[in-house]
Amino acid sequence: MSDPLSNPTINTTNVGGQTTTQNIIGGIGSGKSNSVGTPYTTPLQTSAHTAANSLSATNSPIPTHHMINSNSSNNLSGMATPGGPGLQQQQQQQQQSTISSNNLGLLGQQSQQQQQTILSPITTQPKSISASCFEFFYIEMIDCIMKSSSDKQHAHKKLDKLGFKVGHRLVERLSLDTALFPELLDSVKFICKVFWAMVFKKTIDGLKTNHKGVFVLTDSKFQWLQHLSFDSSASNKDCSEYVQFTAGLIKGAMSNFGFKCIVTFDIQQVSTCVFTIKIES
Amino acid sequence: MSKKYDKLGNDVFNKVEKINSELFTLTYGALVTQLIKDYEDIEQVNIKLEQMGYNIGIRLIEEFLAKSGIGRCSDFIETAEVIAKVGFKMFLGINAHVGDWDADRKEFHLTIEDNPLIDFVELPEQYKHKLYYSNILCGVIRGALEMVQMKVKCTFVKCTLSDDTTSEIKVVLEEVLSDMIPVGYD
Amino acid sequence: MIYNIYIFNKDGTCIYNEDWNKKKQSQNQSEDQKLLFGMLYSLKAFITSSSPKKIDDKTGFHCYKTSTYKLHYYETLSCIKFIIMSDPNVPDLRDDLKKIYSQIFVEYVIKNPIYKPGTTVKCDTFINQLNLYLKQMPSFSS
Amino acid sequence: MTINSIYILNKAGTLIYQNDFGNTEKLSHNSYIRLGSTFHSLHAIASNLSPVSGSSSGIEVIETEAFKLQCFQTHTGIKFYVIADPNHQQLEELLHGVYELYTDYVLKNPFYEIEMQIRCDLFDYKLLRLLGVRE
Repeated sequence: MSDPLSNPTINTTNVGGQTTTQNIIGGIGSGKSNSVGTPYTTPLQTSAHTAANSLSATNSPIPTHHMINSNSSNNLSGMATPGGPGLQQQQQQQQQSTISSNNLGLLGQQSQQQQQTILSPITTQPKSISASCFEFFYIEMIDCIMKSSSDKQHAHKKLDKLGFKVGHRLVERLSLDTALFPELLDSVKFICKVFWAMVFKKTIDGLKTNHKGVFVLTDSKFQWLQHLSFDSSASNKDCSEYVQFTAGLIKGAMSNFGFKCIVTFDIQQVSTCVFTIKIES
Repeated sequence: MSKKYDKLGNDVFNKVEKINSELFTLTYGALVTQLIKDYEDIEQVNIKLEQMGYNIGIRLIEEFLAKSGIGRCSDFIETAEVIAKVGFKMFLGINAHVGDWDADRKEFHLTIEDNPLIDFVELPEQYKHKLYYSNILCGVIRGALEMVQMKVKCTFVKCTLSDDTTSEIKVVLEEVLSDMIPVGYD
Repeated sequence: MIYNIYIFNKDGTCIYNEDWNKKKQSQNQSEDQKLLFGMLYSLKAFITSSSPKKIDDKTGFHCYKTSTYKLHYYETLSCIKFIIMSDPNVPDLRDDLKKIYSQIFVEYVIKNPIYKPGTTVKCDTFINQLNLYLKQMPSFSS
Repeated sequence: MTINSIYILNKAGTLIYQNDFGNTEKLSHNSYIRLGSTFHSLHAIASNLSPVSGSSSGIEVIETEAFKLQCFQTHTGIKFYVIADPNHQQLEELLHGVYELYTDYVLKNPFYEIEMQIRCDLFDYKLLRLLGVRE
C-alpha cells in the first residue's frame, strides 16, 4: 500500500530514550470513488493516506482512506507532500492539532513540539487538555441542560443550540485558510475529516450523498458513547441527549460555510451514529 | 517536593489521551452564557457552576487516583502540591502554584497560569468581580477532595478576567472526614 | 477458583456483587453484604491497632485466609472497596483488583454518563468487561 | 525475621496470654484484651462468610503491608496467633511449637487454672528460647 512518493524517515527519540522510527509516508493519491451499486455515489476523494492498516482494509463499502487512524499504533498519520499550498497548510494544521501522543504511545511531549516546529512554524501551537477532562465535563453539562427544563424536547433544542454556537466558532478557527465560500461538497468533506478528527480524534467512517442536498455521515464508533452503557433491564434506552449536541455542532459548522441545514441522527447498535444533513434550499 | 510532583504531572499528562482545548473552551463558554440566560442573577450562576464542578469532581477523582497512582498524602501541604502539580497538569495541561499558607497550614492559594477555560474570553464590564467565570474549578476541587476525606471550601479570590493580575483560588480545609462507621460497630 | 466479587462504595453500600462457582446458596444476600462490610470495617481497625508499625488503613490490609477460602482486598483512597473471594491457594489478587478498578471500573462505570455515583452498578459493558477479565485469569476456574 | 507479638485466647475468646518481642511498642493491658476479643469475633464471622458449603475454619492468616498474622486454633478452641514479619514463612511451625510448650508447661502445671491467665515463668522462659532459636 506504500506510496512511491514516500518521505524520508525521521528518527525521533522518545522521551524515554527509546529511538522510534517515524515513517512518514504521504502522497496525494486520488482515491477512486467506488459506488457499490447504491443510489448514493461516494464522492469522498482522499487527499492523503496512511501506509499501513488504513481503514479500507476493514472491508467498509466506502474505500475511505482513513486520514488519521486513531488506533494505528506505530506509524504517524498521513502527511501531505507537495500539493496545493492551501491543502498542505490545512494538513499541517489538522496534523498538529490532532497528534495525540497517547494514541501513538511513542511520541514524547517535546519530540512532539520539535516535530511540529518542523512542520508548521507559523501557526500557534494549540493547547491540549486531557480527553477525560472534557468527557467528565460533557457528562455534567448534558445532565445540567436536560434537568434545566421539564420538557425533554425543549432541553434537546437547548443542546442543539449550544452545539450550533460551538460548531460555528470551532469551524471558524479550523478553516482559517480554506476557500472563503467553499462548495457544498467540500464543506461536508471538511466536516467529515478535519472537523471530526479534531473533535472525535477519528474521521467519519462513511459519507454518502444523493447529490440533491442530502448527506449521510456514518460514525461506526461514536466517541461520546464509548463509555455509555445501560442496565440490561432498563426500559428506557434513549441516549439521544448525548448525541444531540453533536448534531448542533454539524449545523453550526455548516452554517459557517454558508449552508443552512437540518441535521438528524440515528443511534444504531453498539455505538454507531448516522447523521443526516438536509440542506435547506 | 514540588519538583517530584512536577515530573509526575508531566509524565501522567504525556500518557493520557489528549484533545485540542478549543472544543473545551468554546463549549464551556457556550454553557456559561446559557446559564446567564437561564438564571439572570449572576450569583446563582456562580453557585450552579460550583455545583456542576462538584459533580464532576466526585467522578474525576477516580480517574486521577487510577491514572496517577498517587498514594495517601502525608499532610494538607502535600495535598496542595499534588493538586497543583499533578491534578491541574494531568487534566488541563497547565501549571498551578501553591502559596500564601496561613499559620496553621489549613488554608492556601492556588495560582493558575494560562487557564484554558478563559482563552479568548472577554468579560463584559457588568460581570467583572461578580461572575466567577471559572468557578467550576472550585467545585471540582471540593468534590474530588471530599471523596478522599477532606472537606474544603474553595473560592476565587482573583481572576484575570476581572482585570486582576493573576487567577487565584483560595482553598480552606474545614474538616478531615473519617470512614463511615457501619451500623452496630463501635 | 474465584467464587465471587463485591464492590462497596464510600458509605458502605454494596454497589456490585456477582457470584461464580459459588456452592453455598445464601438466603439473604444483602444481609451477607452488610455482615461482610461490617466485618471488614472492624478487621481494618484491628489491623491498624495491632500493627507493630504505622500502617495505612486503606492500602494496609491485603488478604486473609481460612481453610476454605481466601478474601482479597483492595481499597482506593476514595474508599471504594474491591473484594474477591477465591479458594485458599489462589495467589494474592491485589494487582488484578487494581486493574479492575483503573481499567474497568473507572472506564465503564465512572465514565458512564448513565451511572449516578453512589448507586448500584448495573451497566452492561462493565459487567461484560469484568467477566471477560476474570475469566481469562488462570485462577478463575482452576 | 522478626516476631512482634504472641496472643493466646481461651475458648470464650478471652485473652489468657500476651507478649511482645523486639522493640514493638507496648500497648495497655486493656487494649490487648480488646484486640484479643476483636480477633475472636472476626475469626468467627470469617467462617460464617465462607462462600463454600461445609464448615470453614476461622481466619488462619492475615497479610498486610506491615505484618503477617498467623493463627492456630486447637480442637479444644484455644487460639494461638502470632504477629510477625510479612514474609515470615515458618509461622505455622512456630505456633505448633508454642502449642507444645503450652501443653507441657501450662496445662501440666497443677497450679494453673484452666481458661485463666497464664502466669508460668517456665512457659515464658521456654517461649523466649523457642523464639530465640527461631530468631
